[in-house]
Amino acid sequence: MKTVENKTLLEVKNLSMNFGGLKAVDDVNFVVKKGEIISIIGPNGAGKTTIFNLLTGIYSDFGGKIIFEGREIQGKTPQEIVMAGIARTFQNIRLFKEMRVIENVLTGTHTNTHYNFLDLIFRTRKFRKIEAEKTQKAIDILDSIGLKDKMSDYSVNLPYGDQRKLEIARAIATNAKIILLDEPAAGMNPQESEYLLDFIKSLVGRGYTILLIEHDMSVVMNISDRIYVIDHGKKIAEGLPTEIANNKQVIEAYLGKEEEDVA
Amino acid sequence: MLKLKNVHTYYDNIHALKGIDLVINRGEIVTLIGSNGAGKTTTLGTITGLLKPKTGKIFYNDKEMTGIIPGEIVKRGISLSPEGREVFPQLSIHDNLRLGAYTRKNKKEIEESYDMVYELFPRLKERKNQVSKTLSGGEQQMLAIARALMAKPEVLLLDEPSLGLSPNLVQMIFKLIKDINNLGTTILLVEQNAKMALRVADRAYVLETGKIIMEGDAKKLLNDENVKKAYLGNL
Amino acid sequence: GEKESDTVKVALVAPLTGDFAEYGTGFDNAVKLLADEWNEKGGVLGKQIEVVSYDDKNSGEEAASIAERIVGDKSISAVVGHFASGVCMAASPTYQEVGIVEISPSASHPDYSSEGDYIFRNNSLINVEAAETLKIASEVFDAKRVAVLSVKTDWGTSTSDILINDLAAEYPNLEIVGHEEIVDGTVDFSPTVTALMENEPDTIIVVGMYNILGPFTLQYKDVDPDINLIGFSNAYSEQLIELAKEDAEGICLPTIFFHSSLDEKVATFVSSYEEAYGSIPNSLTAQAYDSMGLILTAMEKSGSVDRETIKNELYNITYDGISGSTTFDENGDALKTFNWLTIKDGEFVEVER
Amino acid sequence: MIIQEIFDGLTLGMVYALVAVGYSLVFGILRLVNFSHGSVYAFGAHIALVTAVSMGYGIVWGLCASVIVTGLLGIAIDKISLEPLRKKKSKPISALITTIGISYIIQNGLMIVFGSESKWFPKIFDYGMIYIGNVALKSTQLGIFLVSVVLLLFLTFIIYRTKVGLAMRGIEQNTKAAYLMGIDVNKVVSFTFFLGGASAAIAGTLISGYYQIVNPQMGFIVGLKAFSAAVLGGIGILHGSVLGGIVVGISESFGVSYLGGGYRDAMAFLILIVVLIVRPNGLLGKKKVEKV
Amino acid sequence: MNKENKIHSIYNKLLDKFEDSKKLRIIIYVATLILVIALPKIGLSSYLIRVMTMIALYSLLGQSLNLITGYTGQVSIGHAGFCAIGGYTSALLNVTFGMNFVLSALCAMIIAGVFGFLLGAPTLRLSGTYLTIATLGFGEIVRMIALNWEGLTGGPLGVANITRPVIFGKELTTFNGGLFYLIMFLLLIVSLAIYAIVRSKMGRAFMAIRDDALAATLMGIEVTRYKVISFVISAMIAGLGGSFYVHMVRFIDPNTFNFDISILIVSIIILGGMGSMRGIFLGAILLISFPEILRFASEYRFIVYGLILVVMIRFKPEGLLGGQIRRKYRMPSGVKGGL
Ligand SMILES: Nc1ncnc2c1ncn2[C@@H]1O[C@H](COP(=O)(O)OP(=O)(O)OP(=O)(O)O)[C@@H](O)[C@H]1O
Ligand SMILES: Nc1ncnc2c1ncn2[C@@H]1O[C@H](COP(=O)(O)OP(=O)(O)OP(=O)(O)O)[C@@H](O)[C@H]1O
Ligand SMILES: [Mg+2]
Ligand SMILES: [Mg+2]
Repeated sequence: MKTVENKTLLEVKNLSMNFGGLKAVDDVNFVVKKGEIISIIGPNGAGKTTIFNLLTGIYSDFGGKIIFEGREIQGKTPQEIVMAGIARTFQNIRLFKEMRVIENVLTGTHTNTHYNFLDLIFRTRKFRKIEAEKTQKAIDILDSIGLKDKMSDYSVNLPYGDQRKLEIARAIATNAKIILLDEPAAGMNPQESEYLLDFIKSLVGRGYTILLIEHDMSVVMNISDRIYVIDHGKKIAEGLPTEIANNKQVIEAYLGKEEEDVA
Repeated sequence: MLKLKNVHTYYDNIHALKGIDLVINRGEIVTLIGSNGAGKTTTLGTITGLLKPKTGKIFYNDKEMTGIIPGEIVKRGISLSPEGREVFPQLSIHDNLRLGAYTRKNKKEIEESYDMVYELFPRLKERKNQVSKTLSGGEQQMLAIARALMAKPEVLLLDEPSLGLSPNLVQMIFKLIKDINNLGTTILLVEQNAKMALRVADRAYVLETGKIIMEGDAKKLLNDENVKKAYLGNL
Repeated sequence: GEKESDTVKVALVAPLTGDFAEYGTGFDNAVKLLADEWNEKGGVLGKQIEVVSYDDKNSGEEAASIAERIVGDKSISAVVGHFASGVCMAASPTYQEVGIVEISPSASHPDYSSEGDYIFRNNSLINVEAAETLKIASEVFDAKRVAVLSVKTDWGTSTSDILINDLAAEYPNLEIVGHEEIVDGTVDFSPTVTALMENEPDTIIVVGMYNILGPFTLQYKDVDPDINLIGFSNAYSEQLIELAKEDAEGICLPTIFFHSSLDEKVATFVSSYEEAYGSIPNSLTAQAYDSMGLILTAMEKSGSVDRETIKNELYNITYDGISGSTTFDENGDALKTFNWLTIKDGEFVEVER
Repeated sequence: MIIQEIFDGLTLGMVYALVAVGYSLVFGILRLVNFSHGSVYAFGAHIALVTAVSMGYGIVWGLCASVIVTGLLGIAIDKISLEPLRKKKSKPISALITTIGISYIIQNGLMIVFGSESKWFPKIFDYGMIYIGNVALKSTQLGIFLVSVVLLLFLTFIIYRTKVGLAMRGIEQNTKAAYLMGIDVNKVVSFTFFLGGASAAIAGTLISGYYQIVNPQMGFIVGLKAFSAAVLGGIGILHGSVLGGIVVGISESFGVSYLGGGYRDAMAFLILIVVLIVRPNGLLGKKKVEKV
Repeated sequence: MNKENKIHSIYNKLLDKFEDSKKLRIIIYVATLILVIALPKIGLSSYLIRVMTMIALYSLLGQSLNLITGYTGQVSIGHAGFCAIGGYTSALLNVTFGMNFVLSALCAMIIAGVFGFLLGAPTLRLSGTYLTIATLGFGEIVRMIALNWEGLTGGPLGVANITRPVIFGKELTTFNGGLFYLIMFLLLIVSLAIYAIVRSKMGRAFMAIRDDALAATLMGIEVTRYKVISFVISAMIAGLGGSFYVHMVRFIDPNTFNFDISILIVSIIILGGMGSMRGIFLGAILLISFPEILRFASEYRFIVYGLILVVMIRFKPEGLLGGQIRRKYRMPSGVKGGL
């Protein structure tokens, strides 16, 4: 049984972002509490990925406030944001293609691997200990997501679905507190989605908080504590999965009328 | 119409397709399902000439077309909406569509095709001049499908067309597949959303680690217990 | 005791390929020509002469590597070679260390010959030749305002430096009004022409080979057809006339070798060279020919092909070659006398003094 | 004086621009730095020399022959060495080294056939000097200027106004997708190389006619500087090459006057680095949009 | 399986054996050491020793470039510029102050490193070709400055009469094999250092930047900082190489380290295989010995050389030992659960 502490982890206030004349994100507010799984859904081009980009510091020039663990994110570099505890996956997969699966994960541990140049040049005891530790951790993460068998493969050779999983593994390795998943189930078949769903749930059990963008309603409705709905950059609804599934405006703009597959 | 005979395809020394036999008849919708890495994309790549089969033959309209360059295959009437969208990132939506119609000559018909795809995807029309790299994932997916349609193919190959699209658009796409099929286009559909795919398809093939392990009437497979368990999920 | 071999080997090292291949090939041709001539007459000390050619592409690194190779080959008695001073100087420490004579037909860097007692050159020292150009300016052209254009190589820089800072003072009627430098391989001289024109010179001394003097002449005479131009001996080449056509008329230069000279030895050399290779030899080619002559003569006079004996002998001989009579001073620098040439009706002729 | 310097620089700039356009063209389509371009340019000049002088057909035929033969050389280079690399999806740097290998072959081939010495080349557009005030302008300079502009307009037309031009741009951005659109990628690329070779031939012939000198090494330093000019303007952008060429030309001309001829060749690279630090995509280059 | 793959798999098997057995490893290391020590003593001509010295020197330079190009993905075609800076630093310190190789090489590394920083810091924002061409410009500018700053560098006259390295009172020459031992020693140190860097957090950061700089940023890697670090380290090694070279040939002028040298270094890593340390050695062996072997071809030599480049890359664009390695990942010791 998971526990949602009533502690606000991430708060977004009046978030806005323009591209030329286009208001990609328009005055969006939301809150994520520690231990929650929150989904952001909405039609294509609604501005979901852009919100992730703002949260991770890819665009620095935006309106509104992002507050993570009580501190403002504005003006921080992407590195600082990762170190503060926000990690993500990409909608268009961006793995380190010519690196092996395990090296991808080890790269995720970059910010929490602490030894200095002399340690690494002389391969000191400390260095070897930390390297072994991190490698062990990477193997464990891969094991938990089902990629252990493929850890020596080059990531570019993995099938699509495995690449998505590897992205998640890499994000976990950063020791982030909150993990932003951008359409993790895209390209997976229902059975794999189900497996993924269990995995995401297990992450919460291990103390992570999840912010999720997903179009697969079977995943979203099953997993989310709460859902925010975005359309044309604006938040048009928020609530529990059941509320959202029956929200007229959401059905109109997003779910479609004759949706029979949603449970 | 399109026939694959004992096709084997390799990536260097990874044996990805291990003897695929596949037939698509004129006017059919055929779907190819299977889990990650089963070889679906590889199959489509082999048909379109992007990958060369090591052994085996491909026939189109009873003419062999194994080893022909992709450009020629498109001219003969086969077009693909590829996995991963593969848009031309720095070109506008409109230029992407123009390239979609690259092999066609008749200006008037091309104009009609523009009208058709813009009507199908009003978002693309709105953003006609936006550089396609800046489109959202779903918008790029729409563009990839629209671009494949611009070739006005006899056989349309779709690699996970619903990927990244919102639920209402997914429904729209499946309806679209039915519609263009009714207008005479033969369709080979690769989908993760096996349930939907089997619903619209006439026939289906199930692929597992480079081999076809099952084939038959789509509706029958939809109710097959094994298929249900492996590919349809129980959510 | 090594077994007496019946050939004498002399190494020739020069750029046989690459940007300076024309000079290197000239060296190679000349040296082989002389060896053939001697061989026909019975060789040296009764042995046939064999020329071993190496290509250093005018690169210091290649040169150093070849030098190691040569000094390791005990059958080689002496070396003619290396083209540019810089390249010579990459190789000469090795020659000096092991003790084998190197005569460069072309090196002109002041420091080159002081690398050691095995290191010689059969080329006039730059200050001598530079003095000749000033003499031409003063005596042939009666120049008042002289500008200098020099190529930015070891040779060009040292020559122009000596010319302007040391020698010009000896000619009080003549003023140096400008100095421009260009890098080797330049074909566009317009900015240089513009800069030189500004000082209104009546005469320009061009410290550069024919491939600079030629196009420079064309481009300068476009804007000032009356300019007097003076070159150096390494611009002495049929190519100069070929490149600058009518504009070449009147160019003057000092040289120790003149192919249409009335001297019989020169005439024979030029005709046999032309017969063998189909082109007219230039100054440096002639100097290479004489370099080989010096070595062979030293062998003959000393009666030995021993490396050290050859060296010692070289300091004693006076060699009457096609580039004038040559002796070496204690540095191993050759002492030479100059002809003055000018171009008239598309041909090099001697300036009447 | 300053005006004269500017004019000198302008002409020199157009010389670089003519060569730079060829770099830009091939880079714009293939993202390939074609280091053989300089030697192809020298090759073009030699073909013109052979046809015009040795065979005595005159400069007009020399130019025509050069354009065709050099264009074909361009295609051959692509077919023999680069097409296989595209098939294997090699890294751009491998292709770059290949083009360097090609340039060794061409340059040394020229030396073996023609000898390494400089040769005389007939003058073109020779209508004497044109004086504007006391600024002297050679008619050849004017000729080069006009030809560059026409060539540029022609190439721009092809790339931005024709279907094959759209295909070229498509190939650059996503070769796989270009195949899927039915574009015969290899043909279009060959065509690009033909244009590149032909433009090098035009440049080689005109410039040789201007300086009246050719040699097998002529392409090397001009090639490097033209390449800098192309990058300076924003590589892949044709009119950027012209702008870059002019900037390099003029800065060289001033460099000679104020720093001395020794720094001349450094000017192009100095300006290049300074500009790139301020504008990382060149003078006219736009930042590529990144979408995550 | 085709032939090429067979060769590869045999190679991989051998490597596996090598890495799995500590005994084998020690035997091979000791054997190599003995071989290296013995080589100059078994009566090889000084010419051959010199060629081997050059191979070792270019391996060192190749390792240096491989760090920025193979691992960090920043293509530099002006690497000779760093060699030149190192070379001139050493040459001038030696000639003016009589500084011995050990000290002058150290200074050469530092100065070259400083220039690596100066070039790297502002230009590493550049992407792909723009950076490549900036490095080309850098190499040329260094050469031009060497040519024109006559007061410092002697201009086109260069710097002559540099002394040979003297170590423990003994002058190292080609003849006594000393230069060969010295460069082999330097190569060993450099290779070990690079290996250590590559198999660490830093090496992974380099590779991540190479593969996807933006994703690397979002893993918390300070992209510019790491790029600059790799540039500085690489420049220092190149400076060391330059220093060794001038102490060996005892002369430097502006053409000593020209564009051709930069290209030679790049060719070595391309041919050997970018990102493969073993490949670099192979590349250096091939490209340094080819011209020597091809001497007989005289004027056709460069054509043949060009052909070799073109043909080798055509058939193996990722380099002889480059590309993906089909071997399992080597775990650090003490890790359980590895495959
Ligand atoms: N750099 C940009 N320049 C111009 N428009 C942009 C840019 N980035 C995004 N957009 C536009 O902003 C809108 C929001 O994009 P975003 O990627 O956030 O959508 P999304 O909600 O993630 O959609 P999807 O579900 O399709 O991924 C889209 O219409 C997109 O075209
Ligand atoms: N470029 C490649 N290099 C090596 N192996 C590859 C490459 N692309 C695919 N493979 C391998 O080929 C097999 C088939 O992959 P393919 O992409 O066809 O699967 P798929 O059925 O389309 O999977 P998905 O549903 O994930 O898209 C997989 O095992 C994959 O690892
Ligand atoms: Mg999105
Ligand atoms: Mg697929």
